Amino acid sequence: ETYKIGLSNGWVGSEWRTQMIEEAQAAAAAWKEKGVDIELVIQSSDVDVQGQIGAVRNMINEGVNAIIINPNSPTAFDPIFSQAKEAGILVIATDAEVSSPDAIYVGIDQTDYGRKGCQWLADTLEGKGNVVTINGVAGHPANEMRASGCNEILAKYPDIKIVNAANANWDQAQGQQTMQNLLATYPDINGVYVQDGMAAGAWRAIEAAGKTADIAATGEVRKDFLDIWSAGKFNSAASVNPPGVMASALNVAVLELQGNEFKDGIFGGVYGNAIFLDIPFIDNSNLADALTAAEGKPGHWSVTQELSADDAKARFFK
Amino acid sequence: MNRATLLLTNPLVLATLSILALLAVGETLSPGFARGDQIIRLLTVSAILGMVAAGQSLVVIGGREGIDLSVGAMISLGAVLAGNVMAGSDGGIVPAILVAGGATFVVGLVNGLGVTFLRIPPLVMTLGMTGVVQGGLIVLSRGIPSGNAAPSLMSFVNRPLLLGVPGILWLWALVGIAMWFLLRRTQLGYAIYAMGSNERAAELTGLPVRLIRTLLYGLSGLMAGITGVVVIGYTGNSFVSVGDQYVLPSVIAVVIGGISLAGGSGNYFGVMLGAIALTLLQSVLITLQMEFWGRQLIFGGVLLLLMLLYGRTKQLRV
Amino acid sequence: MTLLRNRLWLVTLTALIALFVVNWILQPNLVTPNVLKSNLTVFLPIVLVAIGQTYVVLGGDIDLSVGSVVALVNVVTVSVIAALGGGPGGVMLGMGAGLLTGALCGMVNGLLISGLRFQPIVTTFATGIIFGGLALLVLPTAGLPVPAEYWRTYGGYALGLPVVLWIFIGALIAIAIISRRAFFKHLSAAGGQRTAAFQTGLKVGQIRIMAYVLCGLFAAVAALCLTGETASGDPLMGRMLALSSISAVVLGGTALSGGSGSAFGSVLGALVLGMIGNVIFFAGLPFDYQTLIQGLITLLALAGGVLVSRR
Amino acid sequence: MSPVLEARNITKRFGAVTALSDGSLTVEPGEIHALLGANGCGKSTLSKVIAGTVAPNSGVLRFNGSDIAPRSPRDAEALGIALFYQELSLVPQLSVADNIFLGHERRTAAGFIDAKQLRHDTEALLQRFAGVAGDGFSADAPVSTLAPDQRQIVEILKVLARKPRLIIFDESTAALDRRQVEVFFDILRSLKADGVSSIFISHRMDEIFAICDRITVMRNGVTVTTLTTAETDRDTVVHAMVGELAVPQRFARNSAVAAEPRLVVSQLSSRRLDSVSFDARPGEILGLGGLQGQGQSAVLRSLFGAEPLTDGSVVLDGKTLTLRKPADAIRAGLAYVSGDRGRDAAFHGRSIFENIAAASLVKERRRLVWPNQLKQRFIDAAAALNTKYDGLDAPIGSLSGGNQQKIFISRWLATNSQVLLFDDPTKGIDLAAKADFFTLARGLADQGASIIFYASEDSELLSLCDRILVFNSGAIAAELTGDTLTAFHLTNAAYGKAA
Ligand SMILES: Nc1ncnc2c1ncn2[C@@H]1O[C@H](COP(=O)(O)OP(=O)(O)OP(=O)(O)O)[C@@H](O)[C@H]1O
Ligand SMILES: Nc1ncnc2c1ncn2[C@@H]1O[C@H](COP(=O)(O)OP(=O)(O)OP(=O)(O)O)[C@@H](O)[C@H]1O
Ligand SMILES: [Mg+2]
Ligand SMILES: [Mg+2]
Repeated sequence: ETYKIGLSNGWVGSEWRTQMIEEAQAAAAAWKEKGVDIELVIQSSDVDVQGQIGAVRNMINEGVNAIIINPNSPTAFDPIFSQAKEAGILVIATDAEVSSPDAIYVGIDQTDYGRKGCQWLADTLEGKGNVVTINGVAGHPANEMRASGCNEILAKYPDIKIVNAANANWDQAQGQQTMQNLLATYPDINGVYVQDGMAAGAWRAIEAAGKTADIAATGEVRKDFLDIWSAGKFNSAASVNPPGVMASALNVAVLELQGNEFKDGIFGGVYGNAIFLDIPFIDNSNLADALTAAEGKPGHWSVTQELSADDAKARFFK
Repeated sequence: MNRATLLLTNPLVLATLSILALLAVGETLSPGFARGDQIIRLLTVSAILGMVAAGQSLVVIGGREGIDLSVGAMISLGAVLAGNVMAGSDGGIVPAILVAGGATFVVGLVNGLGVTFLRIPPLVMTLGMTGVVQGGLIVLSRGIPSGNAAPSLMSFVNRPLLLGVPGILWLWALVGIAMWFLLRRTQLGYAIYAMGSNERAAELTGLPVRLIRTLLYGLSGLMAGITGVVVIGYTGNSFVSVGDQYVLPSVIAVVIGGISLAGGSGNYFGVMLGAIALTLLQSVLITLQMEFWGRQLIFGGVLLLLMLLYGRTKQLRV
Repeated sequence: MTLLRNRLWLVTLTALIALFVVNWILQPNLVTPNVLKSNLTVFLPIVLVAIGQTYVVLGGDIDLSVGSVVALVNVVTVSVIAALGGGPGGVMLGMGAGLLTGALCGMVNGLLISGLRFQPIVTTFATGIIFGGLALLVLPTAGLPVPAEYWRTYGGYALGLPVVLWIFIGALIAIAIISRRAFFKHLSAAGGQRTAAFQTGLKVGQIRIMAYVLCGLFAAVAALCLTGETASGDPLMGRMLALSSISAVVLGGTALSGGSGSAFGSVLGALVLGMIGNVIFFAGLPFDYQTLIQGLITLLALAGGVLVSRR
Repeated sequence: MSPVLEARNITKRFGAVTALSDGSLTVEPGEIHALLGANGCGKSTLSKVIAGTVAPNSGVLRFNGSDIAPRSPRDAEALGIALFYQELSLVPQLSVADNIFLGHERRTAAGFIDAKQLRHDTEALLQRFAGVAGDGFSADAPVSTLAPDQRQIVEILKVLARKPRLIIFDESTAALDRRQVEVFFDILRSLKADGVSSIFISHRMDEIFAICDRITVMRNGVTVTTLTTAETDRDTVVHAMVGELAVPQRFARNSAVAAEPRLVVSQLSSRRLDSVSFDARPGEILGLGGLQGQGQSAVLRSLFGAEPLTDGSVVLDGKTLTLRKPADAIRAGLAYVSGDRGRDAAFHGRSIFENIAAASLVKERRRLVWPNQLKQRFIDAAAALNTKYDGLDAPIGSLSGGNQQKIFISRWLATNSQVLLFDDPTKGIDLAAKADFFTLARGLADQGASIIFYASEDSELLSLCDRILVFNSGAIAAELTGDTLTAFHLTNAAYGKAA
């Protein structure tokens, strides 16, 4: 068997994306042992939405069997995905859900990602205190979903007060600067909800202000941060958005291309086309395990998790 | 024009007034905003911006529509290289500075050669270079552990060194003095103003204009590289887009500082004030309780107001 | 050589043809109607934005806000269409509202820069932030699909030719008309030697404002095309358009200092930029080298274009 | 008959500089009216006020009997007033035709530019200067490719194309040669015949007496007098212009020119030069003459390393010089002063100190600058030329044109250079400033400097030089010394092959 699969990644600003593609490449190579040849067509560069649509068009013109995309917009791909479907191409989005009925989503539930982080925060604060949130890029769907998941949880606790919600664009330095300003403005912060790379920056600011003991804040899962977290004995926890999601999506794609049929009723999500993967969660109880897994890895390596072909088959296919 | 209006149209006075006004607004909105330690943290952030803006100033003063849009990519390059070279050890700081500064100096020189010898408009040359450096970074940072800041570098940037003031601020003060000396007490400084004011006349007084202009872009690269080292000291580790957020602010700080984008005028002290004013503005906005879009409107609006105060071009009818 | 001086776009055209041939070799099915149409659909927005940017640059100014204008027009259009229930009338009104928004954004830029004499780079950076903020106000997160007829029409055919081709042809006609109006000369004069244009009695202020309005309008048309391509609203759309449109303008032989150049050249420049992306894609480069190679080719093209125009 | 134009008590301040404190002018219909005065006395400013380019602070303008207040050049043009701008109002990127009809394009019914008509009208206008305009002068040529005199001609035609009732020609002959001036004068006369009034501004006294009906003289922003040409003479006019100052007319030649040449130039060749050889001695003022653009400036610039040479050698004090860039020449002891100060010399917006310092820093290889070590030297250099300025820290723009030029000469005096290359340095500067310059040049020569001096005005060459090389088509056509140093010989040699 031979399949040509297009991988489209529209942003290269982080090592997470690199790891995502590398893991997908590894997953494709692993299929060889099962006698399946996979030729990957990779587009990975900083593009805007229409640039990424262009890449998808090129993949369609190239005649791929499936396209796996980390999309730059949830809604903008509807027309092009419908064209892909007309051409008989399987489209799977990962990392961010898409509205197209002609594609499916394989990845984590970003709303749940937010819920998990804030549930931990609420539990840690025992349901009361002043909380600030530092979010990613305003208007970005994943960010909005995470924020809404978090808010949904926090709203259940009347004694938790969200004193400020800022945006730091998923940028570590901006996260640090924002946290600094928030600390200066609100001397009595008890908890912080912050995600991804911004969390490392925020924690740096908390450390600089000498408040590591007083504040509970979510963190992130790159090895660098895990080390500091452990060394500084932070009161932290983090949902994991594993870079392996694309590899998982690739496994699902191959199974589908091989003619397997999806189980009934597995689709859900905002647009009803999503199958969700588990979200690993790291807190002080399993931090040591995560550190063991990260041993020997580079600093930017992120805790990951991949749904193997066999597991995927068992979970999602008839 | 009487003395009072003359004083009020002086960029230095205006920038100082803006700073005081922003501090007052910040203090009113959130008591404690203008506290000593908070001001020092704000100055730390300003210092980072101020250092890139130093190189930017030189390029702008040198005229011929001088502008360096590649400083962001070069900061990232400097940060990634420095992180890898020092790899978390104090002994690596000096080599890190040399490697980061050296590499970005060379990239800057290439910008300069393109601008002077190939006569490519600076906006275009440095924009194109941004793409190349970013691409290079993606190649470079793959697989190589993206390094860590050395502890002393981090404490130099984040902790008090002398008289309760962090080393970074002393460094910035030093940069300020060095810039004054360069511009007001060296032949090179006189030449920069001369060629910014009238390139042809500068050539006819024997100044090696092309050489100097090439050097200016090199210096801008050097400052960006050193800023990259400082940034990694600030954030602890580096990633490929860490410098992006400094590009346009560095240009704006230059303009707020009273340097005409037409070249041949202005000085670095104004730019230092401009960097502080801009950082303050961003901080005040973060402490404002409002939606992201509202902050954007205010930020844009204040920039326009600053333009109204002293960014205006000459009237045609005099 | 004088031929080249007045027809700088010939050089760009040569580059375009070369890239096309390389693309063709790498992608044998390139010259089929569907693939060509598909490529034109991808390139059209940047082509349109670059045309508008040309007029601003010719007048000696620059517009860094076009990307945000595109986003704002897009969200205004989809919001109006949605508010009016998505009927054909609603679509028309939505598009009208979009065009009006684009023109207004251009007008604001023009009034600030020409009327109040603000510095163009920083000013359009600031208005870009403001327009982007407004886009987020109108539509906080991506969504709000447009009726299927909208994007089906955009992606479909009319009178035997793809609609995108008609739009492209319309744009070429528009620039041909503009380039033969006195306005075009006056704009070149205002950009080439502003005092001279003023002393000659030209209404320099109005001319520059007009250029910004044109730029806003072309950005709006680009946004309507993008809306047809993406079938929905996205407040973060178009963030790279400002810088790439400037690259396209320069590639097309228009001087950034103002006064000389042509919108037709920018069309070619935009196509060159798009073809570079295609060639990178089909060359099958390792993914981590894609950005670097694209950056290098773009820089070389920019440098080469400028160099040839200097000879 | 009531006057066409009456300007009364016009005042204009530019920041701290008062350019006009009482500018007045009355022009009769069909008159050619000269406006005369030293550099910086406010002629151009008054012209621009009349043409709507500059907003006056106070004063009254009457045109054809009614009060006017043009708020833009557009307004003035609508009234029938046009101005030939001293610094020209052309757009280099546009063609000759586009420039001439800019803002007045003929349109087709559909509103497009009527390219055919435009070309036709342009060619009709160009016809007037046929034969004297030089090569490459066509309707399609971009103005950026034109020589300075050709640009002035375009500006003249542009003004004419507007068909005004009153034209102000602000130094419209500054770059024109004799034949071109003749054509221009013919145009002036035919305008006069059509009842069009002209205001003619020039620093060339001969031209004024040749063509003007009346002369208004300004001094320091004030109109001092209006004279009828037929009833006055040169001396009266000069006295009105300069006030009490006496103007020396002839400069004694140096009898003590050394025998040994200091500078030996052989076989200089380049794109614009054809095997030029000569030498220059200490104490000598060597003139370069001939029609404009025959290679005089090219020689000076080449000697200064500012223009590439294809062949030839330059020996100074026995040493062969390598002149790849101006710095080489400067360090060898050469200095170069251009008449086109705005383009070639001024660091606009910078202080007088910085404007003077640049050359000294290069010559002395001063890496570090301590202003106090240099100030006295600069003050002395400026004083040698009677420069009027407020202090070394004042911006260069606060000075009038003539005083600026003195600063740019001081720039080189401060370097103590021994070979001075003057490239039409008195272009557009007034008589008093010229006199200061001549006295200085002679003084420097007497102290042993070698001066090579190109002037577009023959009278200046004849009154100052010890020897004149006459250029034609990039080569030396004749050398005038002793008895042959006369206007007759100079003109003869200049026109030798050309006419
Ligand atoms: N819509 C179009 N379709 C085809 N060719 C076009 C179109 N618009 C412009 N052109 C051609 O592109 C070239 C560049 O246009 P532009 O008008 O800017 O150049 P130009 O130098 O002014 O040419 P011209 O002398 O023909 O007016 C011209 O030759 C023009 O005919
Ligand atoms: N735009 C300006 N800004 C400041 N000062 C100016 C400006 N224009 C003219 N001046 C000053 O006003 C005075 C009069 O200048 P003007 O150009 O009218 O003199 P002019 O008589 O035309 O001299 P010239 O014979 O050198 O052309 C000068 O001192 C000049 O420096
Ligand atoms: Mg044309
Ligand atoms: Mg004048």
